[in-house]
Amino acid sequence: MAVAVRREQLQAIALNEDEYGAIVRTLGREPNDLELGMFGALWSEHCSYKTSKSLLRQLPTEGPNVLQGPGENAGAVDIGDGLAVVFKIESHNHPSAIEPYQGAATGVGGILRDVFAMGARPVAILDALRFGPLDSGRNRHLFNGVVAGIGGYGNCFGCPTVGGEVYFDPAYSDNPIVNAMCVGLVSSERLRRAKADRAGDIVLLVGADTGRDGIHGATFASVEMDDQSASRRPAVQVGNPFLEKLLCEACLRLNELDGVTAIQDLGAAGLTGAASELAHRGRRGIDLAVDQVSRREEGMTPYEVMLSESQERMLVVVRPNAEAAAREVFDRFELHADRVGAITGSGRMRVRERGTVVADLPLKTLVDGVPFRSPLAVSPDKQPSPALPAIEEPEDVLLDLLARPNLRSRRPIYRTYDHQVGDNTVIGPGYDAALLRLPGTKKGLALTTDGNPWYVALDPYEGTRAAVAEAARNIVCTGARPLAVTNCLNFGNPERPLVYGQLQESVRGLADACRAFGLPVVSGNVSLYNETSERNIPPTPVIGMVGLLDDLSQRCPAGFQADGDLVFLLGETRDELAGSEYLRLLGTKPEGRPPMVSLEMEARLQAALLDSIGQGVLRCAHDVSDGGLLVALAESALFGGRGLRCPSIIGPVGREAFYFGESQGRAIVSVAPRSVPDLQKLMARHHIPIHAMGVVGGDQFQIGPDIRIPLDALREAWETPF
Amino acid sequence: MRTGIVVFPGTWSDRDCAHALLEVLGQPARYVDYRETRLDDLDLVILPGGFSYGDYLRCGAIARFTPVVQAVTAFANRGGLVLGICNGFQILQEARLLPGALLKNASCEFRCEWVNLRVEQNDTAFTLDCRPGQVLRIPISHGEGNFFADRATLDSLEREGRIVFRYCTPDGRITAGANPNGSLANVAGISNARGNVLGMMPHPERACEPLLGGEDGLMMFRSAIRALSHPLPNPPHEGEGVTAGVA
Amino acid sequence: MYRAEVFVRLKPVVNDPAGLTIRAGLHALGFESVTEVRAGKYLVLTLNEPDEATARRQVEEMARQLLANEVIEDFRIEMHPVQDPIAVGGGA
Amino acid sequence: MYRAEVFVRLKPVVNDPAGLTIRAGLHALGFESVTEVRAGKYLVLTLNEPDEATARRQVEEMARQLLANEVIEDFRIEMHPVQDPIAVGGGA
Ligand SMILES: Nc1ncnc2c1ncn2[C@@H]1O[C@H](COP(=O)(O)OP(=O)(O)O)[C@@H](O)[C@H]1O
Ligand SMILES: [Mg+2]
Repeated sequence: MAVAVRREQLQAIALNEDEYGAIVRTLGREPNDLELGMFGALWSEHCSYKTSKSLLRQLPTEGPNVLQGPGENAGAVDIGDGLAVVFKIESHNHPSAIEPYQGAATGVGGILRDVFAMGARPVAILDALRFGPLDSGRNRHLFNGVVAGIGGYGNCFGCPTVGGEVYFDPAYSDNPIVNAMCVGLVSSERLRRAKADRAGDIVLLVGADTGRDGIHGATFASVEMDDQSASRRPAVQVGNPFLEKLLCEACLRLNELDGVTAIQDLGAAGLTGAASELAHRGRRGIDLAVDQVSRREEGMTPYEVMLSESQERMLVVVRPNAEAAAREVFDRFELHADRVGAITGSGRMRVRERGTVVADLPLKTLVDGVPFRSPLAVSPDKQPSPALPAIEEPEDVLLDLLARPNLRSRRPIYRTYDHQVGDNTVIGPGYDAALLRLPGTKKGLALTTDGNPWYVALDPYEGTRAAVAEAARNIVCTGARPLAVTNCLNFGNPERPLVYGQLQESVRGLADACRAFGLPVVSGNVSLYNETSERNIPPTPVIGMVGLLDDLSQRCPAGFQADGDLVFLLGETRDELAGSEYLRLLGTKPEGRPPMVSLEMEARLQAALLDSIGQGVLRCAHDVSDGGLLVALAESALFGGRGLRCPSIIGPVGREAFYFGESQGRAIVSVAPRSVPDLQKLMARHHIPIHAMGVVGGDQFQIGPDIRIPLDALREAWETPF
Repeated sequence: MRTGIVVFPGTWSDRDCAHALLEVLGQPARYVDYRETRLDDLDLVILPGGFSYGDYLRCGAIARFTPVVQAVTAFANRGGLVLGICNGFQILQEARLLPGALLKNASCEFRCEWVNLRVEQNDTAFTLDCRPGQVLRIPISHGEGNFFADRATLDSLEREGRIVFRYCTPDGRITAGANPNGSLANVAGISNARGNVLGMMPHPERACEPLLGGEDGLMMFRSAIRALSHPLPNPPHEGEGVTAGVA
Repeated sequence: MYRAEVFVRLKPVVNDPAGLTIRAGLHALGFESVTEVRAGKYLVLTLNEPDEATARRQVEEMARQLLANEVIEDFRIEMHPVQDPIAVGGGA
Repeated sequence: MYRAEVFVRLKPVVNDPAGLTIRAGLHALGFESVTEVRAGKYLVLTLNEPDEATARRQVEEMARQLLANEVIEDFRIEMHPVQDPIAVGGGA
């Protein structure tokens, strides 16, 4: 068959002719339609990382505590007491753009499965979201649907959603970003890998029946959306969190059994992806009997069954003598399990339908054989900072800022998420990082996601470093030590040199920052082709970070705690306004250099914070980020329900930059009067600039002569509904 | 106090209840599978929160027909203590052990937040240790907790003093603003006539440790422990559940 | 084989948050003429049962026992003879 | 004044977790004859609109824009002339 004849087919599965050539060469023959479909799925950007893999090699992935780095369903880090924390973040942008509720819901479902496939019980979900402005009906529909979908799935499943972030910018209109992170716990020696390394093992498919769902969802997530996508229905699936809950409990029980070799969730590329990765990780082969798969609909072809992305399905690989025990577990949870195949020594994936072989492919080629793409890259040029309009009435600016969709309270969102189930939520959503109790210990787990999109848009390298720095700062403000990183790289169409340049720079920044902080990247996800009718999203890396607090009794809140406490600004303020919410409020063009991160300075600030929290010097700590100094001070006042009195505070820079600039490496802290000398000593030792702000107390928020706002008015602005 | 914590497919606060009883209160407790039919080793049976059977069709509608609910009905009619929390409350209503129904929240949104409850009756097994009018801080977490009953039923609940908790302001006032879900008369929890069966939307098992934000929930479990040492009076008249049961 | 359509609706005395929210949404979209919306359930069952009367009696039983909650809901049933299931041949 | 009944159901190819779970519940109750259950929405609207054709056109618009999610659902509409609202005591 000539390549030409297949052009349409290739287009449908988003493979190019070189890739087709490579397939024919390694097979020594033309693949049949099923085989080609399988290649299409596994060689898709989504599954193969063909465009990003070479860049991702720069990331530091090792560390003394790393139990599992990238390459498994999720990463895992040792946290002592025989426990491992397992976590990963993943995108579901494209499905959410088509059907926001189900798109977001099944995104949560997918990341939960990644975590319990590792044998870990999911203990937290975080969601990082980006939308266009809500004054457009379409954007509001997406926003409402996505938030409802995340809650709908997580709440029913019974895993608390304890954090995340939401940003709004016109550049995300029609192409929302929906990233979900899941964190789980497992005893280290029970940590499981999806590696089928024993020939003769039996392969069971458990959970939902297979329907014609999301066929080529993997490729779908890898091609830009045209206006027809909205009618490409197979990509939309209806999730079943109830079934997922039963699957999870069953998998956790299986994880206790001997003779269970591997557990693997079915995600992108469905049965083809799960089966081939399982077997290839174990350097074995796999035989599948496609006719043994229970179907939701009649008349499904092997192609449809092998490529269906029906949700809530898992592959379980067991020794023959363990099948009965496994089936007991499934029966207990009223789960249906089909015996669909066996692990072989062949190194190939053989698919049979009623005995006849319908596909026969070498796993190495299928899983690892895709030729990497390295498109042209032009690195984004850096513009000069914009001329500054004169400051308006600072009081009005502050109130306007607090009411901005990007800064106002997220409570209307997170109160629709169960953030408490599990009885471990010590600090829930609404502050800096969330803090969970580690059951049975006095330790705490700090969790956050961060990624200011405007900094990255102005300078992908600096912006991505800033995202890592802010995530770490959020963790540190609770008193916890940053442990490890997961990340989701949401970018446009990499075939456009500018976009690929952004990706290159962003990954370089991610690698540099993680190295500087000694933070291994243990998992992640890349979502490219976030492009809608020619418009690309801004580069949007999202950093998920996990930290450890050795003693929860030492945790540090973000709100003012007691009247009379003294408030200080730690860190250095520079003359940086580009990329700030303040400039967006004034409507100036987004240009200039974003706040620069000195990783060395940032590390010193964080060490200083950890020291002072560890020594019980601080009453509260809150990182200074979006909105700048005054917004951070106002937030701590609102968190604590206490006013603040500052004599006129004059910084090393102009008033605008001092009040509203977003220089990195800063935090505000409050201390009891008697602790001031200790704080000063500590900051001196770490060479951290310290700047007195004022005194906690009263029902006013007062900054010198410029600002005098009743706390209630401040709260009213901050609690503007979405 | 020997407690049984019922686990339906889709239940999730079973583990939180076990944590509160075993670790915080140091009381014996075991899980009860929804297929079990013998509860005679137990003093208290908890129907915990969650999404039994995904809450598909109606919250609690399918769980109500499981074998364990028949057993719970008999257990309640024998005077055993039964506490239905959130989804458990919905199941008790579907099983007609408690009157009324729980509709979608007036906001049509799920709500997870701390609320204030005014104790209206301290003669139930679960409120003995409370002062009448005392305000408890306990979280809610539900999308369908909007209490409804027809006039006659609501009147009899009021008359018989079976409205046990109402949503209120921190200082104990019953206002619309303090009502998180649109419940009639701010009803957050009710009991049967005999006072041994209580259904409530809020989650006391989430309010048992200062570390997690409060421990008012302990009052309810401590009350139950005390109730068991002073058995409740016999029903003044036939209360719900005595004849009602599973079809 | 019979197809049963079961229409479940809230009793008139029961207030209907979903209905109110939908009405508000419709007004926001400019459909002022809508004075009232009531939200109910529409269940479609396929029964493998040759006799219509029997099938209907069964469905009425199902509705009374499970599909509707008489405390707050009414139901109505329509029966139609059919050949095929809905999810083409599938178990639904 | 018109009453519009809008019947919203998942497209046949779409997975219906609610329907599957309800079917399992019915089987547990002994209703073995049920081979399939599909769960949908039943919306009853009251329109203050004299002309039936106009009313129907409006309801079709509403269904397309809000009542049904055409990515995964189909809908059907029935119109009836009526005198009074449904809810007693301002339920809706
Ligand atoms: N989509 C969301 N889901 C849950 N929690 C959220 C979400 N968006 C924001 N939050 C929470 O609101 C708080 C403020 O968010 P954000 O301003 O991004 O924090 P920060 O600036 O400290 O990173 C954080 O605790 C965050 O976890
Ligand atoms: Mg912060």
